[in-house]
Amino acid sequence: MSTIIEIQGVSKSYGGVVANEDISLTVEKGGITGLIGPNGSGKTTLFNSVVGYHPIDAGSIKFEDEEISTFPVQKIARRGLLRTFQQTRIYGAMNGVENMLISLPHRKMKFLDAFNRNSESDYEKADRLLEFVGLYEKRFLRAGSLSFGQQKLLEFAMALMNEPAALLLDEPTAGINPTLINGLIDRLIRANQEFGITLFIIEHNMRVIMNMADKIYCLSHGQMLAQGAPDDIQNDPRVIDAYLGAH
Amino acid sequence: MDQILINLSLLAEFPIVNLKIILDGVMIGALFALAAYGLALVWGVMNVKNLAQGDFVIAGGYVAWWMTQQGMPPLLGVPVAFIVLWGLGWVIYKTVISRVIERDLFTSLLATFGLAIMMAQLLNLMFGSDTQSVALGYKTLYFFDGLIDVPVAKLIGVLMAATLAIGVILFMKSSRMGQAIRATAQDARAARVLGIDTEKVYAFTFSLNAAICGAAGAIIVMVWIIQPFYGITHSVRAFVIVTAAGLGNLPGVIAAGLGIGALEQYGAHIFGIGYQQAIAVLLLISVLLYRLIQQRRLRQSLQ
Amino acid sequence: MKKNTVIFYGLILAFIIVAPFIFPDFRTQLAALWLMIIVAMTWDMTGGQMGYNSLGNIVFYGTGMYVAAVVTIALAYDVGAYTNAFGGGVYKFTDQQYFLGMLLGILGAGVFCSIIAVVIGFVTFGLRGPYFAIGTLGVAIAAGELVSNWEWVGGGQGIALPVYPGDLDTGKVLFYFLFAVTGVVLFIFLKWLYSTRFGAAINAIRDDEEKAEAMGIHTLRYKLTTWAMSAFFVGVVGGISAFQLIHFEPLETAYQTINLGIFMVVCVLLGGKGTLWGPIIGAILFHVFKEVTWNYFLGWQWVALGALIVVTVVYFQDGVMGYLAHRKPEWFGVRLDDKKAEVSQ
Amino acid sequence: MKKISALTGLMAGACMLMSQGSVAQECEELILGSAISLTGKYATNGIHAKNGYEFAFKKIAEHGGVKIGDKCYNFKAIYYDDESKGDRGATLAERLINQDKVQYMLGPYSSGLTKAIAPVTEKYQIPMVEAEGASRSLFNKGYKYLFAVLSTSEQYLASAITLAAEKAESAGGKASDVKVAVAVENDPFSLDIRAGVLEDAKKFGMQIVIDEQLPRDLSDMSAILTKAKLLKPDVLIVSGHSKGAATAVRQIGEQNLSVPMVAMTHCEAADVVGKFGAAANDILCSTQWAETLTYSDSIFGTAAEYEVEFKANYTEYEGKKVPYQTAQASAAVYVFKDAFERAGSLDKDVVRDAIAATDLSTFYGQIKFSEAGNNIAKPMVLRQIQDGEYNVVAPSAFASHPLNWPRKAQ
Repeated sequence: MSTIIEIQGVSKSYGGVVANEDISLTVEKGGITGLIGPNGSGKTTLFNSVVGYHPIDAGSIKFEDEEISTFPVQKIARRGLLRTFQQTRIYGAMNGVENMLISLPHRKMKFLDAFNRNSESDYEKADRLLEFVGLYEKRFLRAGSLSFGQQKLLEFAMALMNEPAALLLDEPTAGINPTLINGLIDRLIRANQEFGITLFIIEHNMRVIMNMADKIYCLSHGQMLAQGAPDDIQNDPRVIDAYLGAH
Repeated sequence: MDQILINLSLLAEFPIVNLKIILDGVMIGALFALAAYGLALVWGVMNVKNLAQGDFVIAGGYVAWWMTQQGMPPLLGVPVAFIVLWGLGWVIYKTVISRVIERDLFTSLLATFGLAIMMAQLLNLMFGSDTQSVALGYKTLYFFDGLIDVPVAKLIGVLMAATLAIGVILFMKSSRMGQAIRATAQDARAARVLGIDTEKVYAFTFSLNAAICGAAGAIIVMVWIIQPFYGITHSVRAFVIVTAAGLGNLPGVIAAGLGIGALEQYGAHIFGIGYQQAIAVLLLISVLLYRLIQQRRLRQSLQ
Repeated sequence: MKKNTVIFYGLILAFIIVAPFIFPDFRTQLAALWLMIIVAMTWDMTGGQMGYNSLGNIVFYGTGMYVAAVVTIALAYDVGAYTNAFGGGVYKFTDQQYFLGMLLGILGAGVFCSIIAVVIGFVTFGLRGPYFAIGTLGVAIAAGELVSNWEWVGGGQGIALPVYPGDLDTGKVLFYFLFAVTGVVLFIFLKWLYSTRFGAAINAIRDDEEKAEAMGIHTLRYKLTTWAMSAFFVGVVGGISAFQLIHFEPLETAYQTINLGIFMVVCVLLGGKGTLWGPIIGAILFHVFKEVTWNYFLGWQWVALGALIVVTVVYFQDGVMGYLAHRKPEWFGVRLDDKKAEVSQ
Repeated sequence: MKKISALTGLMAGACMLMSQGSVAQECEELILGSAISLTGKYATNGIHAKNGYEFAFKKIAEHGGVKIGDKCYNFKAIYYDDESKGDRGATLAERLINQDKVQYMLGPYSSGLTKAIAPVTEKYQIPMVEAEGASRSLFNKGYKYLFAVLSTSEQYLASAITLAAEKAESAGGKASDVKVAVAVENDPFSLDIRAGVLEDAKKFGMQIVIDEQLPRDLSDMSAILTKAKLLKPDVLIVSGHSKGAATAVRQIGEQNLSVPMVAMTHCEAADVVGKFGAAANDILCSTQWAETLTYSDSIFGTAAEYEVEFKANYTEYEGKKVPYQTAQASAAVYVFKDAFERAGSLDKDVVRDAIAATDLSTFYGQIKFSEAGNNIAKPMVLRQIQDGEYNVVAPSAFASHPLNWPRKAQ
């Protein structure tokens, strides 16, 4: 498998506080890569650096062999690198279907296509994906009236609608009813396998990430602590230390 | 074009004129800075962008002017305008501003725009559309063959502006209310949790802003002229200064105020005073642009 | 349902066509009402549908007026000499020059304003929220000041167009229908536009621009296109106004920032932001309010107007349509069964 | 003392009203229309003009009204507020004509507004006698229904240039050595004044050293005055309505600027003497009319009597000068009365022809219209502020006092 995201020596500090220091990692195309670490270890900062929410102090970030560390958010998104948020961001005033239709992959359309109405196949695709995440029944409700977990699922469906090459998920299971988590894991894996979307996931829940990822990176205090296959990480004393020590 | 070159060559030929321009600009800029400081205060503390700022200034000017019409000493107009505008600010806060604080920002912008229209028109109905001014009758000091003139009235105005500014700064630093205001500006919700009555803080801040503007207006009527419809120009200037200096940065506001005063005077000298207002708004746009480019570098937008 | 819609629009269209003949004395005012409706609808394109509250759209109105005037004059004479000769000399225009000038001038105004919108927008759309409002307000004020210092187009003297060559009544009917046709075309255009993906995209920008960016929507392109389309129509009505007013000057008539420039915003707020009918209803209400106060509160009308703005903004910000949407959500196709859905879950 | 005279004036007025009352009641109403600035930047002067109209209506009613054939009429006006805005003025003119069916119009205030309204009245062929629009660009369009009782604006300050040339020559210099500085507002009226000044200066071959335009919301012109200090012009021309006059007088005083001749408009309206006292000394002010002039007519009496009576009716003018804007507004109404009576008809076209043939002596001066509609019979007057008094110094036929020249910094 080839590398899709390549992070080389990235550092980022906020007014003296070092959030990321000399981080290097790679995300393999078509795989599921995990990013773990205790609270405040710099995971979300790294995500934000990748998708363009702030400039980095040093290092390089490459997506499909293109340097993206100076690009603004939308330019990166148009390359097919998408993210979801820890706090969901959906269009609360619109219903589920409308949310889905807005998420059509604009990067694959010509600008003039915007002056068309959505085609039958667009609607079908929206319905199919809503069905996929289990929101088909609620597709005509105002998205803002959905529960937090449902909103997260909707956001995930929207991301799939966008047909990204790679998807960065920031704690997809946080705030979700534990009974639904297995279903979500299943869907994430299916998304990866059926749609061929590379996943790069921040996750707190060790059990979840160990079940999915084929490679895991662990951050602590802004530095790369460990990396490897799930089993290696699980048994790495430094990781266990970091998690216990941080609490 | 020729005219511009001639004006530039005048500056080179008589270097002392530069001093005069800067001096004039700084004296006027001090008054701009006062109104701008009030704006920075309400903007920072309650996130209200007050477009009626200039109209508070003009209203203060009319209070002072009216007092002298009644035979009272002109300098008394400054404290009286301060008090009267305090009351007006409080009334406006209770009736309008308190209802737009939590709303989106455009709401406060438009609501205060409506207020600005109303105030200008009421002043027009009350005092007429003529330009008014108060002559203090003080001497003017002359330097360098009379090329530089410093009217004592302007000096007094600048001194009063400085006194007021220092007073406000000390108040914000040391008094309980000042601390409450600063706490609210940082995080209104946290301040509320800590038992600060933010509603009271807001009312106080907005009244204080109106009062500062009123005092500035009372000074302006002694050194310049006022007219009911001049408010918008003062508002634009206040926005230029605050946008340039950023919020909660009092030395910055003062510096920007003085600088913009001087820049406007230079612009008036070089391009002609017909472009004065155009220069003020072009400065605003340039400042926004500069901030925008700054933000771009941070991969952010200006909001 | 379908049939009712057809009848509804048919009746409205019929009224639009016969109105100037039923109320011949009110033709000019009806034209003014159309102007208000059109600028309100165009303002809503960016302000209501896209969430970019511009206080500077008047810049397109003023520029439209000047473009129309300059094009018409330039077809027959040297513009500089024409404006310069305000102190002497009488310029005549043939019918052909007048009507050709009108056609090219009005269309040219629209096209030119679209271009201007793209150029200005390139800069101002980097600004968000109140900064955008203040920035555009600055642009409008600056434009008026600069034009008023530009002698080639007459500077502070303003500029005068030839008077309509035909007889008076046909002239008034002509101007009424120029506005009305523009308005109807704009309505149909917007009804279509808001039903496309484009409409959904600009709504997305309004609701959460960061999310839209994160989903890869080329936001700047949408913003520029929306503003350019809005500017086209404002420019066109500016051009029509120029011919209707004959003589106009830069600061009070063309770039009337705190007049029409703010009225259009108030109309939209009054009627309801981000709806198709809101700006129209708002413009009608506003126009009636304005005419009534201008008639009965002589001297106080601006106070009343300021009060209307404050009250609308503070107490009635969702406007008529927002109020209805709140009271009768089913009229707007919103599913009411939220509660039921949650219970059944 | 003042109180008593005002009281007797009032009583006299009341008696007159009572004695005329019975006659007045039999008269029918004759409606004139006017869009006038009651709000906005021209509001003060708009109200001056409106008062002038109203005062004239009253005086004419007292003198038996307008007699057309064997009927008598009293003037009554429908006013709308144009907010000092051209497009509003044009709309209101249409409304007056279409909805209120007004057949005769009185003018608005300012050249700009008149410019906006004139195309409308022309379109509908409604005669308009205006008293406040002086721009000569109003009178080169071939308008047939527009008449102005006042002198056109390029004459306002052009006489100051002639005066400067005379003074330069009498002092042994040449007229072409005179340096002129011009600072006028960027509006039709003031730009016209500038055109007149530049034209005359060119005739004498004078050098224009400063030629700048003032912004509409002027409050500081020190940049221009500083330039004047460096370039030392012999004449400084300022025109920018009241705010221009107030700002100029204040800052000329502050900056201690000594230019031998300073001429401006709107000194009276800005009350520069009352506000700035000695700083206003020796400034030249142009005026359409002065109460010291020797004009008179049968309705208003002499210019001085007009002043006294007007003040008795409008007590808010107590202690001030009656502005010429008021006097010329009254004169415009007088022109209508005269024309109606000569026409002997209410037909607007007959009345229009009668207006065109006007040759009338009034308290405001002689009124006779050119083909183009402007008054060519009345000269502009230049007054100088001498120790707080406005004294006529030019043209020489009217001069009551000699010119103080050169002006010293006060």
